[in-house]
Amino acid sequence: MDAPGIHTDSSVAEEAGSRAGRIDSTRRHRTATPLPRDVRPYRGAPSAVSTPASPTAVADTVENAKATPEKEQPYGALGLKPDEYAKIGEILGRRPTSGELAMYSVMWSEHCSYKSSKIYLRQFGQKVTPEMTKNLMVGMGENAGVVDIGEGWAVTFKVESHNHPSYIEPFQGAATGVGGIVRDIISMGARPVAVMDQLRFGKIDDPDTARVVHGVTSGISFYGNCLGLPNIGGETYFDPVYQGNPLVNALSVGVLRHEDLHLANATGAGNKVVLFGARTGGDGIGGASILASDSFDSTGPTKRPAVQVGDPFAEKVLIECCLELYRDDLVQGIQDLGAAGISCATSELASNGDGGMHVELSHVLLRDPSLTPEEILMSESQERMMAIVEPEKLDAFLAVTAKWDVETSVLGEVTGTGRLVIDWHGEEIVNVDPRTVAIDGPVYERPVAYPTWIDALNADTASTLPRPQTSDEILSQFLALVASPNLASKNWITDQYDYYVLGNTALSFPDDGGMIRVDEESGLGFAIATDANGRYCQLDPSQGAKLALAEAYRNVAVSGAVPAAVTDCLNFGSPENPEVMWQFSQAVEGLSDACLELGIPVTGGNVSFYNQTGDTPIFPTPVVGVLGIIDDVARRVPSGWQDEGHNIYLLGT
Amino acid sequence: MPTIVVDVMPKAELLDPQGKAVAGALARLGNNEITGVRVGKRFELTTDGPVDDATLAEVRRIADDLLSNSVIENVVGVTVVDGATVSTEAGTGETVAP
Amino acid sequence: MPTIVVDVMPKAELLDPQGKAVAGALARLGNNEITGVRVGKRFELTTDGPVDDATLAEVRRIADDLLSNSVIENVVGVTVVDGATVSTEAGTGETVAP
Amino acid sequence: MRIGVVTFPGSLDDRDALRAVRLADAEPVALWHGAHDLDGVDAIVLPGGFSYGDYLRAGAIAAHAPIMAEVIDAAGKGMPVLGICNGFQMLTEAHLLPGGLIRNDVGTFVRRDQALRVEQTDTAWTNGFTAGQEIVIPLKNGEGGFIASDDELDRIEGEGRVAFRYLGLNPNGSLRDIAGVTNERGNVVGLMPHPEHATEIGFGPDTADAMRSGIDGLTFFTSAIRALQAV
Ligand SMILES: Nc1ncnc2c1ncn2[C@@H]1O[C@H](COP(=O)(O)OP(=O)(O)O)[C@@H](O)[C@H]1O
Repeated sequence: MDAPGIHTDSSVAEEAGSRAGRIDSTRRHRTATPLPRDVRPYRGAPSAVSTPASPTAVADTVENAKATPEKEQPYGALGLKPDEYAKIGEILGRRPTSGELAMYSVMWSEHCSYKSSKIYLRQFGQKVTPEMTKNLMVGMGENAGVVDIGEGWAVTFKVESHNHPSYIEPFQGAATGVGGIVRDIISMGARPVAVMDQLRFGKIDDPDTARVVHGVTSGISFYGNCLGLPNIGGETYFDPVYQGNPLVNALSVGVLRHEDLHLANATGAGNKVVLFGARTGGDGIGGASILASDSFDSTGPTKRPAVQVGDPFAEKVLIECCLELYRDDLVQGIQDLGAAGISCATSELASNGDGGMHVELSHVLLRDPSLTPEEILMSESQERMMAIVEPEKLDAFLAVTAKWDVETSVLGEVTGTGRLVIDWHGEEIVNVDPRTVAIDGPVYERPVAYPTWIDALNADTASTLPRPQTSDEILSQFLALVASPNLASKNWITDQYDYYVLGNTALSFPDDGGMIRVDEESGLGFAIATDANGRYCQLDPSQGAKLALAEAYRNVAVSGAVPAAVTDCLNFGSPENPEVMWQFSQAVEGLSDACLELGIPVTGGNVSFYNQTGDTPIFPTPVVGVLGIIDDVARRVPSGWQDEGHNIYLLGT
Repeated sequence: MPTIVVDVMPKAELLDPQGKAVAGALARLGNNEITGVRVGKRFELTTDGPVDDATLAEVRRIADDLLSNSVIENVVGVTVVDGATVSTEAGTGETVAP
Repeated sequence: MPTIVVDVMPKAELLDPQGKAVAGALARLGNNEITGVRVGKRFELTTDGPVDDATLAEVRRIADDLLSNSVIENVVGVTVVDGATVSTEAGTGETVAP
Repeated sequence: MRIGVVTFPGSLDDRDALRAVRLADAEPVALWHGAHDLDGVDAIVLPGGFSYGDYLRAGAIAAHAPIMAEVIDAAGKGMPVLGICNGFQMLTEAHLLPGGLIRNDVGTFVRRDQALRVEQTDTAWTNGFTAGQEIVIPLKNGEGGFIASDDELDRIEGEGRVAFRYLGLNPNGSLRDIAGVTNERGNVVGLMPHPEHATEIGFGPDTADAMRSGIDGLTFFTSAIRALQAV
């Protein structure tokens, strides 16, 4: 993909709304399934030989699609526009099978295809100088950018949103947000070494805020602490504009030796396609099941959960397992499974490679044996990875996953055909050019309109406000400020986060940025800070984005590190609202200009659209993270006063 | 003193990491008869007075609103146990509910 | 497919901060009928085959050795639930155990 | 002197414990939970983390790991064994140490720099401290509430088996402010706070002198070396 990074929110309101109906054409009807259904035994020893999924579902094969061109397909319910559906038919020269339709619909969704943001995001790649990119080992477009920090070390980092799931089920939503971003980092070949979280909630005294705040913070605490990743900073703001749409962004940083770099591509015909990690369940199918709750009764088809439950233990084991696979050089290409699950992993791996891929979907190990092939393709079950493995290394690969009790199944192989072919019990249900799924999706130039209200908003300045006249008034204003939730101490959150684990944390809260030692001998390390002020951006999205970058840059610089690279998470309202699209275009232009001016490149990030309550969009909230390099963390500069007798200087204007 | 027992289980269609961990441990310990494990919560609520229909209705409300999270859990039982203590070993073959 | 339910509760004489927290929340929500709350665990174990006495003996052993820690907890029930499903709401007044 | 650190699936502070052993000038030896021997080590650390996710009870599933049979056996023969946080939980689950650990009374995970009083210096892991010495080491746990029956508490107090007590603030509701205990013989010690995170200047708890400069935890490891040398 040429947009930065990969997936946006795994549940986006637009998709959720319209994709509620799932692929009914192939769903076999079941009577109410007895409880508990999740009885697939978890056996300590993983099997290379997969447990075949139930073969009773009648698949919509390619043959069948050719034979029944007139068949009506629920593309609208899957979020595809009529012209997008027509385009798929054109690409394939026939109607898509239901499995193909599932894949195109998730991969062409806003959150996977960046169809509304792509034309703007290009600026991040264009407004660069050779000097800016000389230390970039991997730039935009991969799972995360990779920066050479010297001494043979590299750092990879990225911030991503999990906003909508965190509103529906705050604890699990936030927890799986951390899990998702950490898998992006692992898939680059890196050891994750830190996380951060950027949070925005509604009014602090709204009755629903406590549910969201405590759920989100304990979810982050639970998942991050259990993974053993120090949390080294973040942001917490309260504003009524986020009431029905809190922002939960999570950032992760990983470190690797240069030679350990791994990319998401499937090359070399005959190499094996291997799925490992948690079993596949019916979780968050296409991110759409949230609004499918009307079918959640015991007489209808099997329930499909609206939320995903995270298993940080499974992910911790997956991290160690992956690092051992890298160490022993057993992986040729690797991709994490996030939004769009197997659809995304197979089509991206195949498109980034040099050939094609042939997969037998019934080899996927299932948590819920009643899943249909389309559901397996769309499932967003957490804690899974897909690797490309040379056949002669397969046994060694399986030995490592067995050591870590990680279940593994071989799904198929890389081919030289240039096609992504997926079978279901031997019958071909998908046969596509993977690039048409993963790369050449639709691109929109959405209408843009200058918000008419913005001039009045800007004209309404603080200069018109009354000034305090008496000392009592000054005192009460001071007290009001001190008591305001946005200025008050955030210890009640950060005290739940472990920053000691791994033993390399040189700075963390309440410092302006976090800092991690990378090399225990030399003291080489990195600093990182993130910032965004939605209120500034509401007044002027371009200036606001620049200010966010400038603040994060300063926070890194004052720690003693040299700013080197940028990641961002662009949280906005609906792209179908021309005023929001204007805000977005302004913010990206401002941010990319400011990056050029400061001389640091954007290496990756994430776009989250459709953040709004009813028709009211959130403030434009481009969270900007800056990463800096420091030769020796012993020379860090903390934010607090260190010793008596030091002089205090105020710099700047 | 009557005790009201409220049983809450994770929804069947969701991943239950706790159950998975216990099932894995059982397998490693050599048991291969148990094929699935799910772990939920058991609340024992005690009242001073007698338990009537109003009390039970109130407990059902509490079970739904406070003791369980309807997004990920089901209340699978609200039961009155006479006597102050629940036996340390229940008889086999008893059916909790119809 | 039979389900074996194992119930584990914190020992009565020991601290149960979770129960205390729930009781506190109930009081704050205006309920003053519930005077005590204790929070334990409910395990649902499924087997492929039929449950006989040997299975139950084995489950009791598992319950004592792994599912509970005898220093701080008691196994308060090992029950076979016939049929595959536990009702989503148990009848009132049903007694789990003598 | 070879000190082993056991890694279980879900162990998190194992690498930190290995580093601490090295900083104390002993030879760190990584051990694997599935192993059936102890690789000839002289002492053992069960590190912090969330073994098996702590999904059943903290430390419960790890306490049944193959290597634990060896650890229990060696502990019985007097080998120094230190359980830190999750390791402490495993030692109580394995009944090598008394009491149990339950969810913090505050309901949340707690991370803080914690003041402790060393109550018992006659153990393999505390002989380098002076009786009543006050130390600061990081604490970070969700299930750190130490509980036992009143009789049991009286008994272990009477036998001098309370090794550490929380000072100032009791972070998790532990009965009688107990932060760590020892077995009768003094070779097996467990505590919730993390000594391995107070062994390197720049990465430990804050002290009055400078940020992140506390290294009180180092004495745990040097104590073990001393205990082993004395044998
Ligand atoms: N959600 C959070 N997660 C982690 N750290 C946070 C979070 N919110 C705030 N922090 C940290 O707390 C400290 C104080 O935050 P804040 O009050 O916003 O101060 P500042 O305005 O200096 O950023 C900072 O170090 C910040 O990184």
